[in-house]
Amino acid sequence: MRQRASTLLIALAAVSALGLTGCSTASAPAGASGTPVAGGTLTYASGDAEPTCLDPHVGGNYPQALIATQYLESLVSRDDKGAIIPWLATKWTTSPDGLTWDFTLRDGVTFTDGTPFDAAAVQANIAHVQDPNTGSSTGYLALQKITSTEAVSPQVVRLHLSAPDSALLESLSQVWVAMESPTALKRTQDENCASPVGTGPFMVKKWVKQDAVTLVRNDDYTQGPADSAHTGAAYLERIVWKFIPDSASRYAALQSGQVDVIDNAQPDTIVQAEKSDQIRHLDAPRPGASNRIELNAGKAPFNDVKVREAFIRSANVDAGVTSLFFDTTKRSTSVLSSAEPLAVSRPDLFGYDPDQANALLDAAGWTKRDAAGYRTKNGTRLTVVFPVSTNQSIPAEQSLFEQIQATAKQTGFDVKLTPMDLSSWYAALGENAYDAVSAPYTKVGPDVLRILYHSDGITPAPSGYFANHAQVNDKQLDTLLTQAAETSDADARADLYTKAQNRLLEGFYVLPLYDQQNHYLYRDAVKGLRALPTVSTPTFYDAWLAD
Amino acid sequence: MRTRTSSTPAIVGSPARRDRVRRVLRHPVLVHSAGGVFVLWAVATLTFFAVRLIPGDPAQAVLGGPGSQASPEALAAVRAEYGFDQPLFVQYLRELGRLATGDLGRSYALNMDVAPLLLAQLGGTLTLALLSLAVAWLLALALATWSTQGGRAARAFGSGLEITAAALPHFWLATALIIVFSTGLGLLPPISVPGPVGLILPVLTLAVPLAGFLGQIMRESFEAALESPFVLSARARGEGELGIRFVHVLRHAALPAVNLSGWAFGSLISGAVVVETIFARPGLGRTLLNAVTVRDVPVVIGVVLIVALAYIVMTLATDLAGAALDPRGKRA
Amino acid sequence: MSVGRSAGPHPAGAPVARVRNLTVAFGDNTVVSDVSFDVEPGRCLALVGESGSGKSVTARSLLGLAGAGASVHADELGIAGSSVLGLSERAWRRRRGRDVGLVLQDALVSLDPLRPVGREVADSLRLHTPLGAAARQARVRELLAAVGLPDAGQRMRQRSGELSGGQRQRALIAAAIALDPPLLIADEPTTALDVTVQAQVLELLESLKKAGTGILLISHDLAVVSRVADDIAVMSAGRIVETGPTAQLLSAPTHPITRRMLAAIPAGVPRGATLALPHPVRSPLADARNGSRGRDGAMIPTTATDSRAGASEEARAEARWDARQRASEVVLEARGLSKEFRRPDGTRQLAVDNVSFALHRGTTLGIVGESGSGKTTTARLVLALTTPDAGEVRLLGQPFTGIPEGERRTLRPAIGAVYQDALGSFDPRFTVREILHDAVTGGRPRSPASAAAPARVAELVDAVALPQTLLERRPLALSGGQRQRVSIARALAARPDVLVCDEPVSALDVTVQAQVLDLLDELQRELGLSLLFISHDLGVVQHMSDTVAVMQNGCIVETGDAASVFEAPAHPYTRQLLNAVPLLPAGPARPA
Amino acid sequence: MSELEVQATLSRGERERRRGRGRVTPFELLAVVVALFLLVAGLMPGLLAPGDPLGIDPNAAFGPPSAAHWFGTDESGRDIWTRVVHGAGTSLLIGFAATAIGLGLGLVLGTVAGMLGPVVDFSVNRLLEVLFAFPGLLLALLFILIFGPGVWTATVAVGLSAAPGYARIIRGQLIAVRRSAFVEAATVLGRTPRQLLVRHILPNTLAPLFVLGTLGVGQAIVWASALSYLGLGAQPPAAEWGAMLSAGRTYLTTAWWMSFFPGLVIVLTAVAATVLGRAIERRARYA
Repeated sequence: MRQRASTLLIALAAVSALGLTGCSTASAPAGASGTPVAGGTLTYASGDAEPTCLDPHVGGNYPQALIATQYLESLVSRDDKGAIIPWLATKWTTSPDGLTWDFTLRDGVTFTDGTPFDAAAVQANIAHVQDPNTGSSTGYLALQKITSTEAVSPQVVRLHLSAPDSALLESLSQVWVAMESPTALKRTQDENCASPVGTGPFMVKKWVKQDAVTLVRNDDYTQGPADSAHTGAAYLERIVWKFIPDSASRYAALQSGQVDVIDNAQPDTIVQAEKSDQIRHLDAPRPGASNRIELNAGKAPFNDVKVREAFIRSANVDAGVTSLFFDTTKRSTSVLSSAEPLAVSRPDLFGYDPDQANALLDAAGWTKRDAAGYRTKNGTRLTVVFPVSTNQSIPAEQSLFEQIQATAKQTGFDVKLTPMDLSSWYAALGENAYDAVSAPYTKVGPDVLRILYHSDGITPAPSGYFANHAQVNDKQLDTLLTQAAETSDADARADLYTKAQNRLLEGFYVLPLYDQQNHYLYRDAVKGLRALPTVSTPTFYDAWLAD
Repeated sequence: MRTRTSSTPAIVGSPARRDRVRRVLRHPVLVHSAGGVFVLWAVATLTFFAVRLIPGDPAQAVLGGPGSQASPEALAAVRAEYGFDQPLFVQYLRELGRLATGDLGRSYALNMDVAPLLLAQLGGTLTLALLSLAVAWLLALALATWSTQGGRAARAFGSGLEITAAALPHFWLATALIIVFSTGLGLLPPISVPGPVGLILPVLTLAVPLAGFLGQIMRESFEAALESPFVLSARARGEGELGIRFVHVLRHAALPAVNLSGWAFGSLISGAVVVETIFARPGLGRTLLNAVTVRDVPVVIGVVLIVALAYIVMTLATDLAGAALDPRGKRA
Repeated sequence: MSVGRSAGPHPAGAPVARVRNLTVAFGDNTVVSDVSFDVEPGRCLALVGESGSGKSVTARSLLGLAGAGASVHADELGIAGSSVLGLSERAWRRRRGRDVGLVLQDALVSLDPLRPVGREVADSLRLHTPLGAAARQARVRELLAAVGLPDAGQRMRQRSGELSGGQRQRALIAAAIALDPPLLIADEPTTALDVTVQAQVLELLESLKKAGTGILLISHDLAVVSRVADDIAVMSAGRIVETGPTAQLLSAPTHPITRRMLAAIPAGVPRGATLALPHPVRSPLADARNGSRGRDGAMIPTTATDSRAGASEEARAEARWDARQRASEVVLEARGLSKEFRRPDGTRQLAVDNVSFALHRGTTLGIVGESGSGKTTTARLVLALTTPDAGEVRLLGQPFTGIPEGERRTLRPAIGAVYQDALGSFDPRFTVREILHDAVTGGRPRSPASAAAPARVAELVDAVALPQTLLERRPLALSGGQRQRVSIARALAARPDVLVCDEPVSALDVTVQAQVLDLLDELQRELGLSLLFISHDLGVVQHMSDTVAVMQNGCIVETGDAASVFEAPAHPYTRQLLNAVPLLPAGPARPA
Repeated sequence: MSELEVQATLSRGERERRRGRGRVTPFELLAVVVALFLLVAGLMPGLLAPGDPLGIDPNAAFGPPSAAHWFGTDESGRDIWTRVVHGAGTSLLIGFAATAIGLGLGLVLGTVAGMLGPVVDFSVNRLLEVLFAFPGLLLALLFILIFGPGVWTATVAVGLSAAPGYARIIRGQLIAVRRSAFVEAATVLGRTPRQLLVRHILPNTLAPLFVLGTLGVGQAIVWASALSYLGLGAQPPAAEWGAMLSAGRTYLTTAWWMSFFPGLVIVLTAVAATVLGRAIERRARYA
């Protein structure tokens, strides 16, 4: 009962926020036309791989995030300006040294299995993510700095950190550390993977592997994140979450009305859809890193900054991005996604300039050309081994790589594109058998830079995985990133990240391409669909079907 | 009890009984079943050793591949749990023991037992394959019946149609069908939806090329049968063209195609890999392709075994059908 | 007999088939021209002619089944009293089976091998009568019993492959007469049947005739038709060249074709007498039809005889072949040969049971028996293609069985073979020249010794009277008689002492058969060959053999001098066989 | 020979002559044209398409068929006609190599089974049964799982999966020839086993293989393209038809020509192979 007033306030705040940002492309007009109708079944077709586990704590990839957004909730969320807003936690405070955080939890929330949501539940969740047996990677990294938890009261949970973490709230907003029922977590991992229990507007009803997950409405649900359009239970009665890997089939299914929403829409279909009045487009670039090619500075030839710059200058990216993506995305010159307010763009560094590239290569000693027209140095051909993960790079992106390959050839680079499955790709990375690579990474906030480019990230885990593919080993950069992560002062933090990004970009370690794409297409009859501004996953809480 | 002399009927009857036993032992169903068990064993063995050749650490695969950051302890635990630390032969025997009890092991990637997983997928694929086989049969028969009735032009047209159909790659045909019937005409769903409507396009995709193959074979025997003296005899009795075709020629034309149906079934399973992917239809083919891309060895073995089993049953069925159609027995 | 003619729809006494100036053409190719005849109820007209003479097409025109693309013209074409000219396919269907029945040769392929016999017989009933299934079954049972099939109830559930040859043919006749048609067309109904079965089938036709059915009998064998036909029409090159009552036509043939056919019948013709008369007419029609295939008929003109004389002269020069003075020498001997086979169902069958015989140099030993008597197995044993379970074969006094194949190979040139299926015995990739070249050079076509081969090949081709122009053909493009000649030439290549002939002429027309038999006879005389001559045809064996062995169920039941066996058969089985042989009613006027 | 048989033989001979020997049917003409085109494209692609199959031009991407680009352009502005022509070599090589592998393996297995006595025959037969229980694509997938995707793995995989079929046909043919009347006749003529094998059995067994191989090349190309389509065969930007088709399917709604033309040449090639194979067979049989 006490909660009601604050709930109302938050709801009001959300509405006003909406009013301010109504023209944003990232969020569809929620409840814009007509009166929401309750009921109906919505069919969602995902082009991503079917998750092996519906609990995003386990592992923690984007496909899991997509679906888990419908049945799990986080402590906090983010509005489309990048500001943290309340969700399961109504307010939070931090100690002056930044090592202790108190979260006040919303009252009267229960998991769909009846377990109450309280401080103990949060403790159990953090413990679950940090338990090595869970096998969490994304969530684990997000909560790395939490050393212990404490239930101050049933409604207040306290987190103790090893070091200040300016990214903590951003980390906690991600669905990979969302709250699950402690009772359910006590089951075996297989059971929990098959039907995780959260507090969200929908519940997992049935999962037919290799086919579809059926979600049903949680009738006891009261409210979403603070920027939701309504309160109470969701409108939709049921969501059928299908997996249709073939993009042409997926789009055809949307066209013919077999499915209502698809993700991973191909650029050409987006253009087509935008011309039609039957299909709508929701563009929600993922936060975190942009899509970029990372150059392996850990070994020849890219251990030479001149060669790195030469490669970047010889790659004609703009034309390709324009034609391949049909203007659905813009060329990026930043390491970070355009969804990140702190992203620094440097168009000056990434222009196509073959003359300069040639000059740089001459200066770097790659002066000779062999019969095929490739440059050589001491009899070695200027070869760039570029393993491409077919699971992670969409066709248009692979085509872009081919175009880069073709333009770089003119300067004398022999780019060897080798498409491979995920497992082989990881293996190639683990063996350091690459000169260039493109790997997406999604994380809310600029702290992603620390994960990707701090020299700690060069040391491979026992499995051989490491995040610093560019093998950037720059003490100054390390310092900047560590400081930024521990600074809670917004301006100081922004300054540090700007410096870090400039340093990174000027070192020519990465060739930014464009934002990580996240395009959803949906039938016109689907109303009120929007993407959560955390990791840009769609939420169907406010959605309803007009037919 | 008195010892019976050799002249007693019971003893006299024993060679007959032996004959009967021999006959039973030579009964096609029994012979096939014994052969089938052998084939299953061999398939399991072959696959078991073949998948050991797959590069990469199986324990790593269990833990989600090289990207999963598994700890050495976890890897060791998995190795012990799955017996990867045992000598190969011991692993093999264990595997056989498990398979013999119907336990297909546990999927590395899907976190569930393989047997129930595949059992759930089997129905879809079998429906698809058997329906396609039936439709292919109908198409081939209809074309052969129709085109052998016409003149040379009709025959050439029929034959050309068959050759072209047989040359159509599944993935291309599927695309064409989707464009025409879903995107263009909006008649049929481009993905598999529950119910018979969702089956039409996948079944057509599989059936048309197969009909081309079967049709070529049927046409040959159809034309040969049409020229045989017994057809002349039947005509002389006043049998009409339809009667000739359905009462007499059909059986003869069907025989070689029936005998090929075992093979055809196998090729349908191959086609199902493509078709299930394109039409987003749950089934063994799609499961297999997924398992191959993520190196989910137990699922691969499971699919291979189930397909082999289905193939064996199918071969038995076609042999029996062939024997029912043609009781003359096989000529060597 | 219950299958007799009931009161037919047509006026009594009127012909059941009336044909006036029938002409049938396939495109520009006229295969039947101006053929006219009547078939009277209760009488049998036989259309007799060689292959390609147009007799089958004539017969099928009466069923509206002349074939796709046939243009049929006639002044009159009537069946059962009404014209069938210009009938629609639909109208034809109503009349086929009801007004006219057809019996084809070889019921194994003329009855649907996949359907129970009873269904085949019931077809006409199903198509033309409103009878229910049960009534049809009852009628089928009656019919099968009427044509003399024992256990009709069981037979009707069997398929044609499960019946014996005679049973099949009876079933086929039953199917044709199911509706009691006034006209029955029998196209070579007894070809490929054993003599005793042949006799039974002819008897059945005879009884149908007596019951009032008009029969049009098609055959190449005058001896066969002489048993049932009241009238005979001889066809050649699409025309009827001679026609008349059977007795008259056989005793006083006027047309050379008729005489040639009569002369070709070997039964009763003395050993050594020529059977084949030169072909009187070179038919442009037939040549056009056969295209490039060539014909036997055109094979024996004088030029061929000339070359044959030349060849035999050279052959005589071969000392080894000149064996007349050693006539008493045994060249091939079988002692107590036995061979058992396992049937598919696991039971055993004694195919050859303690068979012994001796073949003397320069003579012919004829082995005669019906299908399944073990003749062919005996031939295979003699050729050492099968190992005997007991007994042995001696060739030129040396053991030929019981030794390794490598050792036997040195003896193989002394024995040659001619098979029933000549075509199958040739490597399909080889031309006639290659076949003979291979035989002459012993399978080493490029050996140094092969220099003389072309000459020898030419010599062989001459010896069997094959035109040199056929050398570049493949056997598939040859006629049956030509193939058999190639087969004989090949067998002679190694200058054998013994020739094993396993049914060498049973797939040939009577006239062609006559030529091949004459050839063998002549070669034997000229080369001093010893022949082991195996046939189911008593007439042929009688004509060819010095000594005869009669086989039944794997045993030789009677053996002896040909003359005595045929004139005074001792064994009842021999007598039975002899009685069944179709003979011409009276010794026709044989040309000298 | 009876009237009936002569009739039958004649009519069949006549029919075959009418259909085959003398006259070339329109189908066969088309097949010859396609085969000639493929041959030229495979050996001298530059003659038909002088451009660079890998040459990109992002500004000309997704161009529909036009006078400048007969088959249109792909997502990187590459000319599809050029790629189709240059892809012929790869696709034909895959088709021929896979068929050669399949036939070679089938020949070894089939000959071993047909020649080395009943025990070997029994064993090889069981082995074939086992291999048959792996449907083609399944065997190929397993092979690719072990050796990784790529053109050559796909080629070998397709060849492997075709081998049991060839082996069975060869074995059957071998046994039929060995038991044939003409081999017996040659035995009676005193031929040694070696002579029988070299002069009669092998030539008659192997002759049909040529036809079988021709038919097989078409199917091998289709199956290899299926593997490329699944992303397990040739890899882009290689100008291989299956891979092109696969890439084109992504842009199905905007650029149908990207998947239509590669698919068309695959179908045409397979049809041509079948028609040619049958034409050769008929001429060989009735020559």
